[in-house]
Amino acid sequence: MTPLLEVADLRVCFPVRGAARGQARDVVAGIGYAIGEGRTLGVVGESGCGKSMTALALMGLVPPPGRSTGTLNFAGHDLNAQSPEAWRRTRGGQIAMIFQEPMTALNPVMPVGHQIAEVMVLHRGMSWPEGEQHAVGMLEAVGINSPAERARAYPHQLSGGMRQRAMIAMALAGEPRLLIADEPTTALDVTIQAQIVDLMRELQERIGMAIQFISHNLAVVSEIAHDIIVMYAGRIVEAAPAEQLFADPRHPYTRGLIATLPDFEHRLARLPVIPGVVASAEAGAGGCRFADRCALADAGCRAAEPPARELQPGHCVACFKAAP
Amino acid sequence: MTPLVELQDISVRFEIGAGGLFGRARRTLAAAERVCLAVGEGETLALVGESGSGKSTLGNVVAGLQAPSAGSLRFRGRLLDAATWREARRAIQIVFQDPFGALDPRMPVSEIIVEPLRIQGSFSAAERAARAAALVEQVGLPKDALNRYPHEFSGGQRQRIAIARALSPRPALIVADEPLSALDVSIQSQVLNLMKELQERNGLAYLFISHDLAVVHHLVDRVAVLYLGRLVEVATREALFAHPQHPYTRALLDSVPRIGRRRPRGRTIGGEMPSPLAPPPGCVFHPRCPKAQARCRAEVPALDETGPGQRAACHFPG
Amino acid sequence: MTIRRWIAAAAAALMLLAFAPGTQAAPKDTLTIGVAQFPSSLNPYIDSLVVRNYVLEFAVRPVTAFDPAWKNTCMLCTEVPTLANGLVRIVDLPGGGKGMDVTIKLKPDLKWGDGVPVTSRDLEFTWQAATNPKSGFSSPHLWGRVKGVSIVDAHTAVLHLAKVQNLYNSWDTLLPAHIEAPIFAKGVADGSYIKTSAYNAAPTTPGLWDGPYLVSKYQSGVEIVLKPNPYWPGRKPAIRTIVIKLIENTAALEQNLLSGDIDMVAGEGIGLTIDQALELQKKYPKRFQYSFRPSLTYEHIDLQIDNPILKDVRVRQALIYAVNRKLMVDKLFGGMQPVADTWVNPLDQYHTDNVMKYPYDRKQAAALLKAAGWTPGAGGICHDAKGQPLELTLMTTSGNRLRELQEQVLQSMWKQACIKVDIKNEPPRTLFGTTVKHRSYTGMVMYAWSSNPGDSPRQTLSCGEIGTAANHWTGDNAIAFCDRRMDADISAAETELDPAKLKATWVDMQQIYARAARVIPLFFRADEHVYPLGLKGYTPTGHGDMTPLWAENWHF
Amino acid sequence: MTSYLGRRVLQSLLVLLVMSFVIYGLIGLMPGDPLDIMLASTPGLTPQAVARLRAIYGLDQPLVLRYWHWLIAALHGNLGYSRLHSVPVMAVLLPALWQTTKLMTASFVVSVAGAFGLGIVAARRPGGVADGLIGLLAFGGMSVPVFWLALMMILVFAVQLHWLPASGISTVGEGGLLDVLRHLVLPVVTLSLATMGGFIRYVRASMIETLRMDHVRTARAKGASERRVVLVHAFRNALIPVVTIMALSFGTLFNGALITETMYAQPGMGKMIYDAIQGNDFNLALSGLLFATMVTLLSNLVADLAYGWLDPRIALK
Repeated sequence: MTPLLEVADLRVCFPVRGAARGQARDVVAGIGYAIGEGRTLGVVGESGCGKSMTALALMGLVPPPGRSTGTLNFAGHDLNAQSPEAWRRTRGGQIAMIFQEPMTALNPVMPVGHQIAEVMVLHRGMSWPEGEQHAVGMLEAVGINSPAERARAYPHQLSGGMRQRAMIAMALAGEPRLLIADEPTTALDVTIQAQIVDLMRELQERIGMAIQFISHNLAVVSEIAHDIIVMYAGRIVEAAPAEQLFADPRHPYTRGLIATLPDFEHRLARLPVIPGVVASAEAGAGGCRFADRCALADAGCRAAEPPARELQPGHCVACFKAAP
Repeated sequence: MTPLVELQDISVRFEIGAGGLFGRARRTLAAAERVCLAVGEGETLALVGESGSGKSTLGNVVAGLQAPSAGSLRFRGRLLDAATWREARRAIQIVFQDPFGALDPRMPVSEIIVEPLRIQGSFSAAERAARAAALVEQVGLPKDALNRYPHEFSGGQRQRIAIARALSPRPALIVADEPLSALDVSIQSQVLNLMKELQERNGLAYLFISHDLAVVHHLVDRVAVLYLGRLVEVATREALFAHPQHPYTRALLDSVPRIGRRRPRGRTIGGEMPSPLAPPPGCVFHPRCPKAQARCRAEVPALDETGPGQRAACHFPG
Repeated sequence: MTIRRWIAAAAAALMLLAFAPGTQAAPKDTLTIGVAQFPSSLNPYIDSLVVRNYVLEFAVRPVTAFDPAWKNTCMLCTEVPTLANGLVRIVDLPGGGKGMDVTIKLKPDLKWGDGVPVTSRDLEFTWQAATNPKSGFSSPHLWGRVKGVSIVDAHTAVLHLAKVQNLYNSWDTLLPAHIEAPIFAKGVADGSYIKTSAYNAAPTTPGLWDGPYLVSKYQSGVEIVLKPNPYWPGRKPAIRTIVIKLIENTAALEQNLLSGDIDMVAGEGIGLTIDQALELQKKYPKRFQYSFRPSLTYEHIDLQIDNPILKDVRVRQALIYAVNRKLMVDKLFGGMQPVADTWVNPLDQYHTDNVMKYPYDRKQAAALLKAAGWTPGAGGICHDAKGQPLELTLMTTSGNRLRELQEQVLQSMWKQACIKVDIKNEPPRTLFGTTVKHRSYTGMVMYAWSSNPGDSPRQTLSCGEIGTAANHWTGDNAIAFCDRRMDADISAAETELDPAKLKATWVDMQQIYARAARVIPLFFRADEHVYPLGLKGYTPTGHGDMTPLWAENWHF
Repeated sequence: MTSYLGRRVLQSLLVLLVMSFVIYGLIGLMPGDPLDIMLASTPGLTPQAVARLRAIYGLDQPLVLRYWHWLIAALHGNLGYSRLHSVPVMAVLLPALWQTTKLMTASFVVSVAGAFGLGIVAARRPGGVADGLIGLLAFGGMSVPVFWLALMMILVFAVQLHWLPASGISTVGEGGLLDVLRHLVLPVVTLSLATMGGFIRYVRASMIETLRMDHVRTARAKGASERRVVLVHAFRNALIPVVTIMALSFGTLFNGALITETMYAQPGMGKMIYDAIQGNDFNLALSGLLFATMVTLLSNLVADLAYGWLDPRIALK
């Protein structure tokens, strides 16, 4: 069975300011992954690792002057090869996206219901009144009380949790086959975060869409993802089914990330740390981008970029030091 | 033993909608309501709660950045007033969440760090320079950091600068208002370790404001849980994490995502914190409380001892 | 794209407006005259601004006026009254002393614009109104001399003068009694007449006007339209419509002239400035007719007698010797404005050349200064024995480009003569409202005034006209000139009937004036007329009775 | 909302009252009194005549008393008599107001429309060719003196091309709508160009900022067309800060068209007030300034109302 989305050699690069023509900085440096129909892929990484840019590339929204190359095989055709008009039809329809900060991601001067209706007008051929009517139903479906009243409300009149629910309703309004959620719970309190994660799981079970769930928080991702990829400085360093990743992380970075998280069960005097600072995309040119922070790194790691190796079925690691 | 800082019946209220010449009706927002709390010498106390629960407001009160509307504040047993604050101000420093906004971009690090000393005025330039150099080393910044400017540093390093600045007047207490939440995961643990190390070396007390219970569990001695400006539970770390007495504390703990332990579905509390402009009557938590009964809607629960080192404001604790 | 469509539509609309039938093909029986000022009232007596007089001259006529040859002639009367023709008689007054009776014979076919004849009743009413202290008029003008009026018949009246005086044959415009008398009667008591006068309230009332034109449209601050008066008995005006249009900015005024929006610019100091007109003539010599006629407007510098430096006549004379006025006039005004020796214009019948003149002579200036104790010192500035520098302030109206130019020329000339001059200008309202009036200038102040031919210099040079706090600063003698002999001459100039003696008096006054050197005479301004090529019958006068008084002669 | 409006109107009236006193006092402090200019042109007045005239014009009373009389009369709808135009103030004020309203409204609409069009085009690609050209135009419009601009317009369109009349409000003997419009073109274009520059920069800056906002990205992510993103999602948000500036500048435009009005011989408020002050026409200057203040207050109110209407986050209470 072919997966719903298959990304191959995705590269997002930005021209370097003041540098010679043609010189560019890879924010996403040739990554590949796949998401199966109805599956949830967790994308984990720290700031600047390229996880958000990957999402924008999937939406065809890489901000200029950035460029995205590679193949984005979605439901049988390459998104990157399609016309701007086809891109427009894909966005919000086949692929929808929700963002980290629902306050700013919603149009502050438009009633929420109207914003949801817009998706249905754009993608489902509804008239505005029909759309507005359906929007109420959508709000109800994402667990908002008195949805008719909320549909007329402006974003600032809703609480943070409600806004993110509305955002989800808006994303689902186009009946997408893939939902990209970029740090959807980061701005929320833990109690609300739990509610939203529950909601997304529930909706996925009901509707069957695939989700690409992006977060810096491994713990949150662990609650929802079937498969996980870990990104560092524009590359995928490890990819595995969720249970396997947590049970047996192989990349030093993944291991470090898990180890540095404080744990309720075992309280340590000192947390293990990953030394150094988060690398930018151009770090360690030519070699492993994590080498500078890695305890295992040797000359070989700095000389060549480690290729991804499948150590076990479905478990790929890009590290010379990871034993098979 | 007298506590280092003691809050007695502290309330902070804001007047909303103050009009001008032809003003309109005012409304009162209670950011903190009759909070009693103490931080001991060298102790780490966490303030936790959802956003809007009043944790930062209380932190500001302790740091002297916000005058309480009612109640009193004691420092080493002495009532703090305008005169006594002068001394206490040196002893209580604050570190903010956003290491980007908190540092003056036009000042070199050497000046930023010793700014509290300069304001105090009792140190010579040479003394200040020596102190700056020592602090930079203590917080694990490279030596050459002194002559550089904040924008040249990463987020984690900036938070180290902010911590160094807080340390410069040798405080007894540092109010740390979400010091980690703007940092990358891998950097959080570095800063967390640093804070612990500094505490051991300098005998510091921390008032640690956070929404991250995992971090709180790692760092602190005692935890105070706030909901809608009210203290709902205060307990030692062991007691709180082992057997939370207030349903809100329990809900918070249940909501924390953990690796390797799928959170049981439906164990989260529903709803959201109501507006502090219109707090519910009785126990403010009752609209979201799974245990709520008629009494909770009518009667404000007192913060009573429920076990050794543990107090909870709930009619039906446990 | 929508935006582009909008831009295209806007451009199309603009084009449409641009090529819509315009007014280029205006028939030549319309004359649009641009002016840079606007009258605030058309009532002939409420105040007397040049531009008001200019407009009025199309529509109302004075009884007598000076013609372009500066000769007093009849406008409304049949014959200029003189002693010789018997229309003026010297009479004994009841209380002793001599008075004069002046008989005015109005032309019998004169009519107001509504067909009502102009009669001696109008004359009587005009005198009554003008001399009534409650009228609100700024001055009774020429009627102030009259103590009584006797009506002989409908067109003949005798004016009784309480004094013997030589200017008995100059008489002003008449007010229409049939329109203004009732309004006057109603409003005079509470001083509201100046507000209710038909000239203000309804200026297009035909009956107000007895000239060849009447006001057919009056839009304050915009324009005045004049149409021929159907009852005008004289020559029928060839130009059917005259528009007087206000364009305050003189640069814009010039552009309007070039674009054809206006046909000509009023020449009597209310249109272009002289340098603009000269420039225009240089650039477009064949496009318009030009005339630069020296006028009665006397540009001069008053000297502050209370300043210890200027108290010394030698210093004052040295100041005049030190400036090359001829050169200044040549450079700035193309030599069109004649250098003045006194306030009396060379075209005036009483003008004399036999006065003390101060031709440009730097040596003479230096000698006079030395005699007065001023010797050249540091920085090329003269100092007195105590080391005080010879430093004076020169003031004029700020914002007047020409005067500011004059100031700079004068300043540099004086500097060469070791006199330091500081320029300090004030806006007209401050300068005239306070500084000149209260004589609060410390050194020198440059401005201009004008008078009618034969007017005695009483206002500007007699002891009685010095403004003081006691008389609320009403005098116009801004240099505080007080000379017994001058005062005697002034009285004689007003009363002497013998032409030879009168002339001698005038010569004496001019000689005293020049000798005293209390004022630096600069030049007489020239009226700068720019008018259309085909316009004929247009004759600049140079005095206060301006070209429009003969507007019925204008034709293409 | 009604109570808000009522309160604002009450506030405005109070401001007007205070302003009237301040303006009256300031005019009273100016050198020279209202008669001086008249007297300067009428030599040979006796002290008695001056005193008489002062009494007729009411200038013999103290300033505060004069103000009181004026206020009472003004409250009865009588703004007094214009000395400069020799008619009641209203008879001068209303035509000037009408003229100014015509000119201001037309140029305001043109400059606002132009600024939105050009500002948005420029903001679409900051740093692009269109942005550069539009920036140049905006900068030019702001830095070129209006006086010079007006003169150049006359020179080109009236003197050289003979397309449009150089001045005035209508041709004598015509005065049809087309004629009036023709006379409006140059002043409107001049004034529009002068004000548009600033507007363009505001619109551009606001639009660039809005286009960077998260919700614009959301709109794109929804699959809205670029046109819809710009004109529906970004536009209204970009409008919020701009509309205040524009509404406020309408007030200043109203008073500040003096140069344009003078250059094109348009008898509007700016010129009327200027002449009145220069000519010591107390009543007219005062009334004119008060009207101008009123327009400013009104545009302030409109700005706030527009703000509240555009931005649902602002509650007008």
